[in-house]
Amino acid sequence: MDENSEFEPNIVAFVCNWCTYAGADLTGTSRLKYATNVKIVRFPCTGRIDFMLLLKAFAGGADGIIVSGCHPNDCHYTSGNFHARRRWMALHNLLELVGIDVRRVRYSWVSAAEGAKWADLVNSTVADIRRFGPYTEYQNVAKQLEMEDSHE
Amino acid sequence: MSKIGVFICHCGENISGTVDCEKVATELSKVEGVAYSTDYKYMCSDPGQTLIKEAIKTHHLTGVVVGSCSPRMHEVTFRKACAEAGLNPYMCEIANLREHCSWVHEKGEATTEKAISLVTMLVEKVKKNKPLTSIQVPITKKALVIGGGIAGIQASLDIANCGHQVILIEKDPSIGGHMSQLSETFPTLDCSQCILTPRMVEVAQHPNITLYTYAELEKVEGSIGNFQATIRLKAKSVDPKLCTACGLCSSKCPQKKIPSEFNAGLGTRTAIYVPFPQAVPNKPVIDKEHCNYYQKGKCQVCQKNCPTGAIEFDKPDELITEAVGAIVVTTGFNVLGTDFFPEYGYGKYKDVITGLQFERLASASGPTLGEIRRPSDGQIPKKIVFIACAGSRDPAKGIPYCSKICCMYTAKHAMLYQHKVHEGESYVFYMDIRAGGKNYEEFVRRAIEEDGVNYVRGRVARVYEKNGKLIVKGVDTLLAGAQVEIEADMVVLATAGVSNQGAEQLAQKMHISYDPYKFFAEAHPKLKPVETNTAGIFLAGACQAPKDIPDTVGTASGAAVKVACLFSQAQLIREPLIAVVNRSGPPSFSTCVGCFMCETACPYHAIEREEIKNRNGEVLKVVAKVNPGLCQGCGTCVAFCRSKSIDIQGYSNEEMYAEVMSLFNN
Amino acid sequence: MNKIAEKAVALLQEGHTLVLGYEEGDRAPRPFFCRQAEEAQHLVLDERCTANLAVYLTKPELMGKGRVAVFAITSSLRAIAQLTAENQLQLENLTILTLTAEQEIKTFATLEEIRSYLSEVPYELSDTEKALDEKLSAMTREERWKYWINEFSRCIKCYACRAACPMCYCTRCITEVNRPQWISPWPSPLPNMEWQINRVMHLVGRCIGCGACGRACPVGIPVDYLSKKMLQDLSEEFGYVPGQAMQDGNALSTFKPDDKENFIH
Amino acid sequence: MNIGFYPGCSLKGSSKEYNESVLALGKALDIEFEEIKDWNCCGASSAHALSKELSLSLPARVLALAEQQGLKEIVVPCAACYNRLSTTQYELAQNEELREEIAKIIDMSYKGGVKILNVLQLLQRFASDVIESKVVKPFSHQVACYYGCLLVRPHKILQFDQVENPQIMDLLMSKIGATPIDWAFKTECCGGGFSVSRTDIVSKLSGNLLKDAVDRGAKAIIVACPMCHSNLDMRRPEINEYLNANIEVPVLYITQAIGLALGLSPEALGLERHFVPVSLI
Repeated sequence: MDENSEFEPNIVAFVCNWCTYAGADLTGTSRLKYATNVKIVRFPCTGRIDFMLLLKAFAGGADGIIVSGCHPNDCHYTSGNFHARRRWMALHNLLELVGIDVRRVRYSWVSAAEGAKWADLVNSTVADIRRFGPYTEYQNVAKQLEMEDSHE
Repeated sequence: MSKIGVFICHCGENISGTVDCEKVATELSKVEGVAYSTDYKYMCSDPGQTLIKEAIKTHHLTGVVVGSCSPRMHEVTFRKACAEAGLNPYMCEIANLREHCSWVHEKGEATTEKAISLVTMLVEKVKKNKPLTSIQVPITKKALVIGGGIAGIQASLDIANCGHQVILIEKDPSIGGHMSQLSETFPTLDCSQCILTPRMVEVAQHPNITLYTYAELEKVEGSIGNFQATIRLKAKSVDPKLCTACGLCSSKCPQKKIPSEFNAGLGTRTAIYVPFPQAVPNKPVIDKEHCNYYQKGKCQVCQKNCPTGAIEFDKPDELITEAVGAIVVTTGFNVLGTDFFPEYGYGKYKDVITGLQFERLASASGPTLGEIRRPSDGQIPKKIVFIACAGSRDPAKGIPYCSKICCMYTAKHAMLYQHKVHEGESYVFYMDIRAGGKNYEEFVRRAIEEDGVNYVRGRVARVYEKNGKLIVKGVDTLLAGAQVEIEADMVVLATAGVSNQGAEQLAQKMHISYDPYKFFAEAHPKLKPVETNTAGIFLAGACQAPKDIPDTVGTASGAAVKVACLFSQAQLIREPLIAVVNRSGPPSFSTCVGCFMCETACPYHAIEREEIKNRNGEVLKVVAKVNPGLCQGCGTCVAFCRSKSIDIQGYSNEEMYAEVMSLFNN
Repeated sequence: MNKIAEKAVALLQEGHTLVLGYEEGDRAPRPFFCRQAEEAQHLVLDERCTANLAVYLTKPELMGKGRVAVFAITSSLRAIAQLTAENQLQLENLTILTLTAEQEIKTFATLEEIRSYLSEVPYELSDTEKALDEKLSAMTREERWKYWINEFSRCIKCYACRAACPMCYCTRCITEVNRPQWISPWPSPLPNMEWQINRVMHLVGRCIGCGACGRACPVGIPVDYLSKKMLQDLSEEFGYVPGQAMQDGNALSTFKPDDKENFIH
Repeated sequence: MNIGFYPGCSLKGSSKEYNESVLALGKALDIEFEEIKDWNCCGASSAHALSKELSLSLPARVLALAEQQGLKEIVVPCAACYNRLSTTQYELAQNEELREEIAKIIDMSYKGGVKILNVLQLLQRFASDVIESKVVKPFSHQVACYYGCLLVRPHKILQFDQVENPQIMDLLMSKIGATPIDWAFKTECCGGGFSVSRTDIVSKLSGNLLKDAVDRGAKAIIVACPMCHSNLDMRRPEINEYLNANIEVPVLYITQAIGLALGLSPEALGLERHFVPVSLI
């Protein structure tokens, strides 16, 4: 067994109200089980999800992040997810450039009908992040700021 | 200072079965700003709601978090309860402890810990929430109906009879749609035109209905209550005010061999034409693609012969814009094209025809005046084969769905054939007989038992011509898969019903969704069958999926009621969850710098430009402004704005930040 | 008198209240606000001029109310084109001039003229930028992270990168937003990096690649590399060419239904 | 680049002339074939009726060998082999568990990277654009292009041509000067696997389609399947007895017809091996 097998990652999921949030509701009504590590934050649309919230989540101590919304062409607002996809493309590229561990950000499309997909997504993300271990690399740099804070 | 009330619902044992609800309530009472925290068996019940209301009053709560089922379930319930106790409803948030926690995790500490986190997140959010008031939008009480088939006719009449104005547009020169092409209708065998034409006339004469034929939707802007529809009135080349419908022009037109759309290609028409004798309006139009004048620059025979000088060549299309409050889409369906059945020889053999063509043969107003005659040589077919499911329920052909109407019309066709050709022999190849509907099964039985139609359960593999006969090779699965060969004189294919041409483009113009087969998607397949996901746009008839006439008329009336409900309100009350551009005092007036890059990010064209002027009327600054009637609250602009000058009510930057960061404070 | 100066005198006589250009500085030419005809003799314009004068054009307190002329180098022209597309400049109130490769003074009347002139001038990374790019691409992710955190640890949060950038014209920068406080105001590696990620994300589809941010950094962090690299990486995907601003929206406020999504599971 | 070649058993036995004509035509069109080393029978016509594992293992081994040999594409002239190999490819791609199971049975792993071509696809790729210019003796006859079952069905797996009315053979034949007839039996069954056990069924099925072809004026039947060829050619006496007729129309592989048009000798194309004499030359 590797040393991280007992590690319980802290994962936050940013999802849209219409597809993925409803999909996760369906996971519940279908009584499909998944890991407890993921907490869902509800947004009206993936288009609303600010990239800064991803950075703040990592700084706060998240080990992994799920971002998910409606499949292309299914957006409740017709194009919010298309805009979000572009934003993620740019962000993904930039995070890669500065050496942030982009494997810890999992983008997905989960529709309101894909309850099982949501459970799979959560479980596979939790398994992946367990394998990667805690994101101490980022958290240590964040702590530096807290220490400076306390010196104020 | 916030005073938040926390209410943890057991949901019977649905939540408390795996979550320690008491512990959640106790832990939450320790969170800063929580003034009251409790748990209860059924929070949504009357006593549960009373508990919340009492607590709001007793503890002067400034916010409420209910840990219960999904907000998609009871957010409205609890917000209403809060409002009744005097708390702004938007100061109430729901933590999803059931669908997102108790139902998906095993009983245990981790599950309870997660529940505590979920409630804490919402407590932190609600501390930042602001009271909001709902938005009132005026409603233009005029409806646009797109498509003048039976669905559009019915919807228009119903809305108009409720006392509201209706604009009905139809792309063809006449209203009537496919129903006007039908001979008799199942299961009563009453003549289609006899029951339809009075309705068509009623539409034309109704004081509340404005009818535009030969017109198509160009674009739609705006949103529920306040759409702006731009309509293209295609040039008819005939001034309807001068035209007396004498018919001289058509009789003189030298282009006489154009396949008639109305007769499904079995008859011909002229270039200046009225599609059928009962057309509404009964005024001709010139089909530019076939007109000698438009194509070759000379002819003008119609103009020379018109006694009233009604022909107006080279008049351009006209674009008009109408303000409407609701839209009903009734654009109907189509039948599959020719290249779909190489194995059945459709398009290759003249006597292999579609069901729609058979309707025209059987119709008294059709090319054979109601006699069943083969298109190839005009002979009366002695043996006729009907093939059901020609394309439908055939994933290999890309159409896995059932076209729904074919079983019934095929039975009707066979019956009509037997009534008209007494000594004739008819065969129907079928997969199953789907005759669900009032008096439908009885109708099919009548065809089989009284009229002697031979029903063969099996598929047809191939149709080919030999010695002047159409050889139909198929299988009879009730006879242990015996191969059957029938030498027929005519073959009728019950071709699959498919979405109408241009359905996809129309859907995109209106921002409504559609399925993989380009049929328009209803907001909910069962509970919202005539609504779309776009508020204020409704559906009816076969543009959603193939439908028979009773279903079509039913949905049309349903859509009409939805429109009437909307129009019965003085104003539209909308949730205030919309974006707002900040405003401040001089000299900046707003932190918006007016780059207007948000304009294209908005899917609803809700971003407007506002000029900020001084007392002398000089423009000091141009900043963005969100039209609250158009904004649907997706928040794409919020995440896009660099200076954070736009924020969205109910999901504001501060609220979301607090919600996310609460996860990491311990 | 050189022809730049002659032209400046003419412009002032025509009623311009300000001619924006360059004068000789200690090491290289520096920006020069020429308001009087007699100052015009100081004006120079050659390949040593690198400061992006477009940054001043969005500052009304510097521009005043009168008519302004600007001697623009290529990067300034790119910035002017982008700023115009973003409604920040009214070209009718500006006289824009440049010195062509043939050493002729060219005056632009419309945005289209600027765009067509710029379309002849290709944009690419400089050799030093390419070298840095190679160095970073050869690193593992962990090494890149260490490299950048080390770089950002030297940042003193002076925001010179922001002040020098012609595209950073917000009257309230996100760094000044405190509800919520997205970015901590004091210098520390993490908020320093967060600021740079914000800056670069805000420049996606807008950065014109002039490098003013990098030159302005007093501690020598190659911040310009980030925005230029993004410009290069995403230009093909988004169809953005510096100086050829899109007519409607920009790379992040528009989309294609078939944008790539190989990173989405 | 070399293209892999899987002859299969028929081409080494009863349909030697198909093998000869494919290779001869390949030479004339500069196609380099590389035979799969140590290939085995694909199991066609019987294995899939006996055991699913067997019917997948045999073709899977062939595919795995091809992959090991570094072949990206293989041509499989026999329609039955083409069908079995393609079916195996499809089934293995759908089901990971099955893939592992079969890998254990054959003790080889197949990653799925080999593209399978039938002879029509081969000709479409390498001959379609060039044959017109290479024709020296136009094959100016009315012909019935007969595809049979195995080349086109099931469409879901093979994804080849129009399933009910295939066209590719017709197109290729037109290019060498032939006139394909329009007929309804292109994809009817010839009786395939009953060739030995139930000649009465073969006579009926093959007879019906031969008669229709001749009635519509075909002077030759063109095939791309050894089974079809055997039935239409070898079983001619039984067919004629069933039809009570004397049908003498020859049956040619498409590779033979094209070979003739390109001026190859009848011997090189193995035409003398037919039961029904090829009198067209």
